[in-house]
Amino acid sequence: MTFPLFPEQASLGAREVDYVMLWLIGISCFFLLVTAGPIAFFCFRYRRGNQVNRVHIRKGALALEFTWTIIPIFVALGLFGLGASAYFRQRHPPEEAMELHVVGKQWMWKIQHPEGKREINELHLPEGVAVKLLMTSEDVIHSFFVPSFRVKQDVLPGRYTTIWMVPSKPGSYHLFCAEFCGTSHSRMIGRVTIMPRAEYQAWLLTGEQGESPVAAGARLFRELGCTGCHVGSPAVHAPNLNGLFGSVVPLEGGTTTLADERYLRDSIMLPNLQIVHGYEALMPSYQGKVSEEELMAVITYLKTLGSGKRGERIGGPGSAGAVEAGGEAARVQPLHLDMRTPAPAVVQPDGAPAAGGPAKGGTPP
Amino acid sequence: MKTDKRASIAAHPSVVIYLKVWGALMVLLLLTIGIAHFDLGDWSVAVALLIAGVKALLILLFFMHLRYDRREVLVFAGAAYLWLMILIIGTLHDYLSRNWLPRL
Amino acid sequence: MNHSELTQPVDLPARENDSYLAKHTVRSWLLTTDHKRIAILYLLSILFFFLIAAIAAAIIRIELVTPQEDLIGADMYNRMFTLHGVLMVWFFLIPAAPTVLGNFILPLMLGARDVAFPRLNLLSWYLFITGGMVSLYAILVGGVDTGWTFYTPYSTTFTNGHLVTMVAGVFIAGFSSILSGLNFIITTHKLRAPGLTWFRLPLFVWGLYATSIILVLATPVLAMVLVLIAAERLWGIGIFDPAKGGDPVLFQHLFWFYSHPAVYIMILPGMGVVSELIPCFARKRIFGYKFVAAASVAIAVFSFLVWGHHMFVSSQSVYAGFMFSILSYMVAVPSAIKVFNWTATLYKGSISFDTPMLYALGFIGLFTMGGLTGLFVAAIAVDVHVTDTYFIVAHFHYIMVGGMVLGFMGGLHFWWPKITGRMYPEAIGRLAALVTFIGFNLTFFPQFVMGYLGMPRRYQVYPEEFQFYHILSSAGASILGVGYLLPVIYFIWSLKHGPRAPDNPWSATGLEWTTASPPPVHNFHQIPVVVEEAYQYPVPASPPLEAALPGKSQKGEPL
Amino acid sequence: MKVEGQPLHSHFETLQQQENASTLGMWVFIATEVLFFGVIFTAYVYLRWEYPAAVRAGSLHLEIVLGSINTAVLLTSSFIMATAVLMAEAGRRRLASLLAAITAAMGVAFLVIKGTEYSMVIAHGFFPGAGGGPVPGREELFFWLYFLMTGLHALHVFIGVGLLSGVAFFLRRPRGVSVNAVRNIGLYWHFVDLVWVFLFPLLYLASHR
Repeated sequence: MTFPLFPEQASLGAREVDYVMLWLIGISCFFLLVTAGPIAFFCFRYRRGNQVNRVHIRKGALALEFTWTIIPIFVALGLFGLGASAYFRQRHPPEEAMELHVVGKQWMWKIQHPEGKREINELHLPEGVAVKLLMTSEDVIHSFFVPSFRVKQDVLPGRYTTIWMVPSKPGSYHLFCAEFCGTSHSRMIGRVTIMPRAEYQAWLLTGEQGESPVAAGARLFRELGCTGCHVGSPAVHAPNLNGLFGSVVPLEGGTTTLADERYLRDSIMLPNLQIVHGYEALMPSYQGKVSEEELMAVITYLKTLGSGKRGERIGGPGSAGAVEAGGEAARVQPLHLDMRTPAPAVVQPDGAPAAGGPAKGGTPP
Repeated sequence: MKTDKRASIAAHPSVVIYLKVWGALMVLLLLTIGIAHFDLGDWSVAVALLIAGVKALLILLFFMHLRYDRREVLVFAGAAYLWLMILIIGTLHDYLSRNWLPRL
Repeated sequence: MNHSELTQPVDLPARENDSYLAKHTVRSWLLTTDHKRIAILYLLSILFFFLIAAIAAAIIRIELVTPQEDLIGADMYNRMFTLHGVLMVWFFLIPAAPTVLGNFILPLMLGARDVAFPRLNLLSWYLFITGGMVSLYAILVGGVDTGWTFYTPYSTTFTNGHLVTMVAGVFIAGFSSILSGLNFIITTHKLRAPGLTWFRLPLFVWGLYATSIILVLATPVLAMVLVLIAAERLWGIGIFDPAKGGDPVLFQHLFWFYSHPAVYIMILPGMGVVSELIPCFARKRIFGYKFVAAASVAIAVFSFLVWGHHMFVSSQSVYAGFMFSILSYMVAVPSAIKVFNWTATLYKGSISFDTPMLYALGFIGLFTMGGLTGLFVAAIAVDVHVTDTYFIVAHFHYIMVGGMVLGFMGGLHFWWPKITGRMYPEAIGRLAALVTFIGFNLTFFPQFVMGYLGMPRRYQVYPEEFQFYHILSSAGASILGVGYLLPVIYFIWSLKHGPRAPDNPWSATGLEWTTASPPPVHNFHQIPVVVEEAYQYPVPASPPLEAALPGKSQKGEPL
Repeated sequence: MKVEGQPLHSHFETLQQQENASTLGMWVFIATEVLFFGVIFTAYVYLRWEYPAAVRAGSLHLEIVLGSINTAVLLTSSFIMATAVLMAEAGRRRLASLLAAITAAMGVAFLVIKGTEYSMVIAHGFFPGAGGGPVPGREELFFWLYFLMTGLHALHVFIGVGLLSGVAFFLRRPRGVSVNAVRNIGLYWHFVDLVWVFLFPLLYLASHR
């Protein structure tokens, strides 16, 4: 019966977190030594009745107080730096990571692969491939937690949250729900299985082939009647959706917003919430007509629309040409392995949005 | 017992001062309503709160005797609004900085 | 009692009938405005709630011995840990030290006859009892299964528990905290004895003052958040419901704005007690008085800036995470300063290991462990891994049980002679302290290891590999249970059979030791005048003098 | 040692110390009220940041005229209350009682105007649960906040009116109420007015007319 102190390191990120953890354990042992040590010694040496020299001239102790205020401050800043830098890398998925969709529902995880395969409480991943999970919840707040990846992220209803990792060690690991979500919170668990890439490709072909999200998105795009207005019909005046994702959309009233997953979701479910500049509020709301999975499929399909160049809007009257996004998202080589240097896809934060007024919506971290 | 050095009875407001303060408050009220008719975009909130702040200060200093009371009362009153600012700014700075991440 | 009886000085201090415990009519207890009697009323009521919450903890620990569900059902398990959380936080940890030790000792330490607003003090107790009864009713008719944090949207739309009744109970009890905090602030400002300037105040008073600042400024926010949850659950207003434009994270912001300062409400009085015990039992002046006092107030103020570290994984923005992480590290520095100053106080002291001193040393050890693991969870990368796991459960139990409960027990033992006029049995007291220390560590240290291995919080059914740690923890819990029971037994025993306590059994400094034990109804026959610094323990001149001191600590005559 | 209308409690040494203590205590209570209202203001700030359009649209439906009159009523009542406290301190208890009664009357006037305003807003169909407005939920949330904020404030005005009428009645009797209590109730009334000073622009003037 082995007693591991650390769970297995099944992803590249896990090593970094354990590195920070070791630093913290070291510094804590140092501080414990600096306090418990002297206390034990003083208690032994200066116990009452022990004949020992107790003459103590009370001189000012400002220097001592100063040292044990400044040193903890610097140690604290160092620890902050360690923790924050690892966290910052953890929250920046590379551009071309393989995107899976996760929907948390009361007491189960529904996962869909880009190739269409669906799983419940099971997650099969290829080894060495950067994977990004786009997650939402159908009811309460859950939290996607894989101890071996040292990764956890709350899954909120009505919003998209993402995590990413690079699985590195084949094997089978735990998947937990970490945010209390009701009666069977402790049964909302699953297995994450990491397989070598070849084995993963073979696994994809076994079992029933689900429709890939992009194909399902295209199908729904037609069935729900989106093509009626958005595909260049002269009769209806609707914004062009090519290259929409990632661009900055000018809104009614002079403000602009970033077209990310949340904007796409809000535009489908609550079209009158943010009306594009130069258009009327004609679009019907699809609230309740579209399930979370179908919504994710349509959004994935919308992302593939457009001429493949990000940040540049074609057409769309009155949008005064493409409003250049904060920074051009450079291309990145497909399978990025080394976590140490973040993928060049990392763009400086947009900072102030392109046009005046507060940019709202925008991608959740 | 602890002697209170600065008796608060010495500098005492009079009805005349109160009348002037009341007049100022009425003028500021009219100003607030007037300003609302112009569209200053995002600045309309800032201006409205500024005027409300001035009105609040007038009430606090004169009607609530802060100007004539001992310093510790001033600290207690100030602390309340400082903590309110901590609550509002602490919550808002999370919503403000949610869009600063580069696009996924 | 009318005024004439008070003003002329009472000449001969008749010991027996003069004590505040003299009258025993029901009316004298239930309508008392004497801060000492209200402290005892609070002591009995918090013990009652502590008992219920401890039973819930025992049931949870027994259930967790096996990885599958056998003792109680999943829903009952959720209600158990919610009950344990709500009752412990709002009906034991937050009220205990301020209202029991604070109410009794603060006026005595300040040389005052009572708190600033005695009737408000009694109202505070009645609000506490009413809130307690409403919460108890909510538990008896079915309880709540959302956890003590009431996270939305589960608490507002999906739970079928009696949330609104429980929230109403906590709402009422919140006002009891506000009134106590208000009372202590005004008493400290206005009712100090002549000559007792701010920097001559005992450090327990500083600790209470800092606690009262938090009590007064944080609890109203909790009250309003609870109103918002109840409103959302009853009328569906949608401020926390994403479908209607609300945001569950907004609830978490407002809830933790109160709940993090609340954990400092729990620990600051404990720190104050330790700052009293260490100098007394080491016979040495506190090291760096001004720094320890300033650290208390600094903790109180800083504690309001750091609440976001509870929400690193709740889709809070990355930059807000950085801001809260830095501020969380800064709030740890004053606590470190306090621990260093206690350590320095022991240097060249004459240390005797009476029961209060054992609890104080236990406090320093366990609070340092809890504080250091606080550094772990402030580093965002590690917190992402350990939040909502047993690492967090162990961290806050080290602070709450290792810190607050040990501090409270130390204070209770230290002032027991003053409160009841009786001495507790010393030998069994030390035994209980050791049993509590051992039981506590065996219960909660394995949870650190289990937490980092990934054992999630609030799980009734868990994977087999964690069972070993759960068995250790449950074994420790039973020892801890014994550690808690022993003091209750020998305190009750000491009421009848304990030896009579002299006015100053520990020959400690502080105005509370200058009056009789138990003190007369109006605390002091003449209001004392303070002329010197706090903790004037005489500097031991040279070794030969030490020899004259009797070995045992039971010194009758003051040093 | 009883001063006229001012019993000295047993544990205070001087009357001055007791008055300072109660004033300080009142200010601490006002601090808790500031934070109690602060939570709802934070919720308003959140809504205004996330959905400014809904707040602007909602604000257009409010009765700005009645709101302005109410603000004027409260500011004036604050002035009269301040004068009442002045008179009580100067010992002219009957005049102070009269002024306190006027303040209470203005408080009632405020509540009446607020009642008519509520009925008009509800008559226009903009009450919570009506689901009005282009975007389901957002504007309705504005109205929930509007009713919660002004409702909580109206409750405080109602309590204030009760206290003020009590003060007006007991000031007539020689040892009815201490000057200290009048000063504290004055502080409370000014605080209630202070909250409305912030409520009015944020709710009623959120959008330009």
